[in-house]
Amino acid sequence: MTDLTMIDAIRMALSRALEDDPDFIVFGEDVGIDGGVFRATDGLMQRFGATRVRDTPLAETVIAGMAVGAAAQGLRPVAEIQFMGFLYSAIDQLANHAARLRNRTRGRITCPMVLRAPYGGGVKAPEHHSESMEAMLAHIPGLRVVVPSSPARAYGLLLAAIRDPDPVVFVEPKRLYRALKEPVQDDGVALPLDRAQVVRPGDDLTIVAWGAMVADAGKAADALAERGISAELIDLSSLKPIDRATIRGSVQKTGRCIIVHEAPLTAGLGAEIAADLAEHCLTSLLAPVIRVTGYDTVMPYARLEDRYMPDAARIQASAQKVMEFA
Amino acid sequence: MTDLTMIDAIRMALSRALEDDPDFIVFGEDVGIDGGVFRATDGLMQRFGATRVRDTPLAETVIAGMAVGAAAQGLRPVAEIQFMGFLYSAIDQLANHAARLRNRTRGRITCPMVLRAPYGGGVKAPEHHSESMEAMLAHIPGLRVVVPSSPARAYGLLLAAIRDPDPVVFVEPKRLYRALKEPVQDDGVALPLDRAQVVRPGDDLTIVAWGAMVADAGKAADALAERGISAELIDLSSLKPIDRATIRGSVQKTGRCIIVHEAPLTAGLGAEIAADLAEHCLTSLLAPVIRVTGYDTVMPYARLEDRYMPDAARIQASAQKVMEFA
Amino acid sequence: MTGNPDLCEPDCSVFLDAEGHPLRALPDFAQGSEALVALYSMMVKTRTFDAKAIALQRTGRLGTYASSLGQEAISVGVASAMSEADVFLPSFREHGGQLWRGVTKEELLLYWGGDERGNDFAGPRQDFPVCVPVASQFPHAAGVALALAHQGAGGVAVAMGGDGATSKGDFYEALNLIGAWTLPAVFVINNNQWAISMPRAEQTRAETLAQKAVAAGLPGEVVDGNDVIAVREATMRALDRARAGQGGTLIECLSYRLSDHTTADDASRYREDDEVSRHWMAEPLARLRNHLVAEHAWSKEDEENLLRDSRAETEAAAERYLAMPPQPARAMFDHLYAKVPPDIAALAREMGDD
Amino acid sequence: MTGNPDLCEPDCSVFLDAEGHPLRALPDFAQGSEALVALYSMMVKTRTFDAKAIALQRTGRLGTYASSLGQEAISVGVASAMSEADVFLPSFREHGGQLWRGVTKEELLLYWGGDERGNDFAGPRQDFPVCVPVASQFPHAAGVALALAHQGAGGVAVAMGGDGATSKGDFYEALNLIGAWTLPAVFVINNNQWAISMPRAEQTRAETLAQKAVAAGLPGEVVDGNDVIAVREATMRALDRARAGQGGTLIECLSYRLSDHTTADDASRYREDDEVSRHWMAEPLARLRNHLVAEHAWSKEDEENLLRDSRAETEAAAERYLAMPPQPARAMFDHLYAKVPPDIAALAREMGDD
Ligand SMILES: Cc1ncc(C[n+]2csc(CCOP(=O)(O)OP(=O)(O)O)c2C)c(N)n1
Ligand SMILES: Cc1ncc(C[n+]2csc(CCOP(=O)(O)OP(=O)(O)O)c2C)c(N)n1
Ligand SMILES: [Mg+2]
Ligand SMILES: [Mg+2]
Repeated sequence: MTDLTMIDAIRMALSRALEDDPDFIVFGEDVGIDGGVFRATDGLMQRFGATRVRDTPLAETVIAGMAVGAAAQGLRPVAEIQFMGFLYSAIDQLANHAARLRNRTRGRITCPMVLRAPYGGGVKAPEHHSESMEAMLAHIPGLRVVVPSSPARAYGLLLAAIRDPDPVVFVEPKRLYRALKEPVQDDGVALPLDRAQVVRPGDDLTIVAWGAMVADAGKAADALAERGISAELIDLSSLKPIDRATIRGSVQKTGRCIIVHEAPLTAGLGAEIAADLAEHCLTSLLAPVIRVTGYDTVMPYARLEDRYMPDAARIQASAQKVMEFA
Repeated sequence: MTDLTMIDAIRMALSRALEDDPDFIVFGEDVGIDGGVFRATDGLMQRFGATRVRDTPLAETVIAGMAVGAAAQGLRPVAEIQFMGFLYSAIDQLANHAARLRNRTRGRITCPMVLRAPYGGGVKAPEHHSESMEAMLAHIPGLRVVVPSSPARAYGLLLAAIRDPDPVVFVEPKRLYRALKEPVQDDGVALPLDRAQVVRPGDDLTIVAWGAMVADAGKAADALAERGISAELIDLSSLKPIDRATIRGSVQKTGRCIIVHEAPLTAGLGAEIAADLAEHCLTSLLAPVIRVTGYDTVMPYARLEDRYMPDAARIQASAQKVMEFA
Repeated sequence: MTGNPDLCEPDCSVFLDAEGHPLRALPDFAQGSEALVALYSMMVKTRTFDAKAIALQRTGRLGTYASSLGQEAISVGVASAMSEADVFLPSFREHGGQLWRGVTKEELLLYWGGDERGNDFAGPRQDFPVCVPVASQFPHAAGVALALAHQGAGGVAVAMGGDGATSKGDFYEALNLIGAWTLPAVFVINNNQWAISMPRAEQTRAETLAQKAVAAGLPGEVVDGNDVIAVREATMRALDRARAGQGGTLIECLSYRLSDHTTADDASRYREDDEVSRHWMAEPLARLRNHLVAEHAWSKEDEENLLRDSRAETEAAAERYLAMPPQPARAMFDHLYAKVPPDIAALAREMGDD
Repeated sequence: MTGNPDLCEPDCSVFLDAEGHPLRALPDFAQGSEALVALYSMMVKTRTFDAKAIALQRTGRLGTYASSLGQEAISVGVASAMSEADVFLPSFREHGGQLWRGVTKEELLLYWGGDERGNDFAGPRQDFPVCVPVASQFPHAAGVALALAHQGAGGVAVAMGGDGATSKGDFYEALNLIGAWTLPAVFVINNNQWAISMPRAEQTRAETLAQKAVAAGLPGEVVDGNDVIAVREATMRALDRARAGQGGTLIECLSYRLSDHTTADDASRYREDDEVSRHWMAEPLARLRNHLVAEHAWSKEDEENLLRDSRAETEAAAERYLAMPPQPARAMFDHLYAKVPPDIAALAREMGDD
């Protein structure tokens, strides 16, 4: 078992899928000889050949639509969209086709495809390169949306996504690609796709986060612990479907909840979780549910990016507000 | 003042805009000689000429992108997307450009455009013709999203959208196009764009709805009134930005809230409203906030459509549940 | 020269003129009468089906329907050239091709009647259902072709769309991709001269739609779409190329939409009756029938039998369709995912069995 | 024949060969030396700017940057043909064209340094900022052209993109639209042979990118993009056509990306040094300099002065850029809407002035 970065873990999962089954194929812009702009597919073309790991022309609609057709006809495509900001052109194929093919053919044609896309801020990338639009995807019935928060989670969740019989958009927090290492075993074991993970148990308040925000929330939880506040941290992991039971259970215990995401506040996925609590856990709530999110504005360019991103300090401040509520 | 249907009122607003200012232009598929598939532009080409009311090739990306360019260069385009199910191809242009041009140029280039699209179910249209994806649009910072609930509201809100200096997606509940008539005056008076409308005052519970659901909610409110329950009905009208003050004020008074929309539950816009209440009105809430929505599945084909759509009965049942909560 | 009025394309492939006279030697398959009678019969059945579907819609028993009146030769010709293992990806006006491939009339009626079960046809299990978002089937065809190439059994993906579809980005992206990757795919355009109210001439400044293939470095060909022999022959050549590993082809079939766009449309708002009447002179059924009659391969009696059988089959299918109860409401959740999530399953249970 | 190695296109327009020898009579504007010296100077300034930008990026003082090394002749040539009232819609590799149009180096650095104020340039107020989502600027150009046509003052929209951009639906939809509506627009492709790691040959099976114009029924033309005279001359003709109401043109400029894709890229992973060296032989600056020197219109001293001035200007701009404090955080809300909604305004107030 070696210490791996998230990008290494992703590559390891892709390798294993390609090894396991000749029907798995990988395509996208620059995934071949270049190994992907983040190196997620580094060496895979060399190892598995240029028909199984293949560069596409620069055309996101056909990348997504081709994945639909290939999956329908028996291949298991894992396609890459280079950045989530360029995934908008693929939404039509996702919403109108990938997510519906099973339903509209009553199960005759299915769509076991994965669309990978790096998302989120924190690396001061050029404009349109730091988007977090997972909430839009999570609104599409029939789609799965999955996000890892660590190298090991990335390996297990990506394997699960790849093996799932339905279309999955796998969004990768690019800020974590190389930010930390952890031991990851190449054991081919997939994690469950539809389960949130309690990263850290606690009693006083629940923090729900995903992707890169889990680490920030963890830091906030550390700081809170020093002040005697015990936060339970949940890594949502599956943004669609949502593991409502785990969140409700936690909030029924703690009575307080904070939700953290990078995407803008309004109509972000945090709203769904808060709304679920407002319906199903109202009587357990001891304090307002606060969302700590990107602001309701266009993500600023690099110079102001830090001021836009939620961080441990903002999470902690909101947690304290929630704890002091009376 | 004559009694008009919503489609007539929309046409009247478009006519007035075209009359008022030579920079207003209308384009889209079949908006010319055919007058639009719903007749929203009936007669306008004949009256204002084929350069101002113009049929486009079948290409939604360039319809939206051309609107951006035309607006940036001083025209006031009002473009039509024939059905919301075909708007996905326009999202890239909306999110990456229309909604940001002002911000990213620090106000140098603006984007005063309107994209009209019929939305919603209830008319047993072919598949992909009954979508409600307003929540996706409402997640995009810099965009405005507006929806009318009656002929008079359509006239006033569309005029406001057309005159607004920012990009507006104007989504029209097609089920209401011809469902009812009301007096509409062609007075050129725009309604405020960012204000929810209290359609019917009440004390016991707040119902928030938009588009065609306002009528269903109204019917439910009638039925509730007969049982002595006084519902305050709010027509959200502006889905982005949201008039949070009006909703909060109402719920602070009534203590109970139900939100109604056609779109699927998860990550629908109802979540945002419920989440806002869970943060800002928690202590006022006497009962869980319930969302009465389309189910979390692909909208079924015509034969089961009625079973999917929220209706007065479902709203009423939820209202009763909320009233009986203890 | 084509047999169609107003549609003179210099390099249009055609075998029978509008009256059904051969303009040159017919291809092998059209030498005897058997294949042609089969093609003719399916075109007649398609037209009969269309008429019934419209009647059902007019009486509130079917949803909005897109007639293929006058364009029967295109999808029937295309489908007749395909082998069973090929994959057909239709738009919404290819009833004839679907019927040829083995989808039943009842299944088609179910689909157009607003019931997902119509897409679960017993026939060609790998074929795609009707595609409503214009041109979005072309990217699928690229993917299907990729899979077929991977499988190595010589299958070809055949996608169809309208003249309007050639303006949409999906079409170009997919065309470029099947070119770049040399995939076994054939894209067939039913150029019926109208996209709802937009005439072909306004859709694009390109003189032909076939020439759009140049953008992808692929061969493009114009065919008289009212001559089923020409359609089938061009498709056969394109399929051969694809099977030989030479990649994709774009085929533009010139035809004319003799009906309204759909039952929700009123074409008299935007086009002249004259134009329609003129195009009736070149419609594909009479053309082939004239040829068969001239070849003594078709009699008045044959015609009567065929019409009677077509109607009877269609009526029987319609009756079965009308007798079919809708799915229970909870069926809307049955195929959302392979594994239904717990909250959805609970909802379905709540709904019960009706 | 082009002056570029490996880029032999039969119908490529070129005036100077790779060594700077005229291959045929030069166009009027290139008869005297004045215009050519201006073009040469701007190309040199662009290259100097590129080098500085990369240096700033390497030392953490600028964001990811896309160099235009070796392609300076394209956007400078295009911009030099435009009139002030035309509208330029660049992609992200057209620094030279932006500088020619009047955007300042400081503004460009601000943009690439991650500050929106760089897009609020004092120069051509109607020009679009850099467009990062590939090909999405072409639909804007269609809209700008529509507005310009409406205004009737003879303005033309000129959009630029890369070889990769020609695979994207946006490009085709916009091209088809400017064709169908006969709009005054010129689309210029910088075919620098690479889209990050994808070589031109794999992007499409089309022999030229210019031939993609055929899909829209528009004229397409291949130009040696390392010959600024050819670029300018072709653009002038296309602008004339547009102003005369004859509609759009697609111009493919053959060139080569001598640098990495951006500062975030390492091209040695996917292409041979040899190929790059070979293309250095055809680069546009030496070519024009050789010609000017041969015409006695350029001296060693001129060259030294130009280089010195270019560097000084660039250094001064960089210093002003570096000295510029970032906007206060609340500026992220200032231009979200014309009228800031109350909750946003409250947020901005909370943030205060830093
Ligand atoms: C992407 C998309 N936009 C709009 C529509 C609405 N619509 C349905 S058919 C049609 C015209 C199609 O014309 P064409 O491609 O020529 O096919 P035809 O109907 O003539 O067979 C339109 C605009 C749609 N279905 N999909
Ligand atoms: C729609 C979209 N997809 C992907 C990207 C990421 N990306 C940026 S530049 C580039 C390659 C562009 O190649 P080309 O069009 O040839 O322009 P060049 O960079 O060579 O100037 C890619 C894939 C993007 N910016 N936009
Ligand atoms: Mg058509
Ligand atoms: Mg390039």
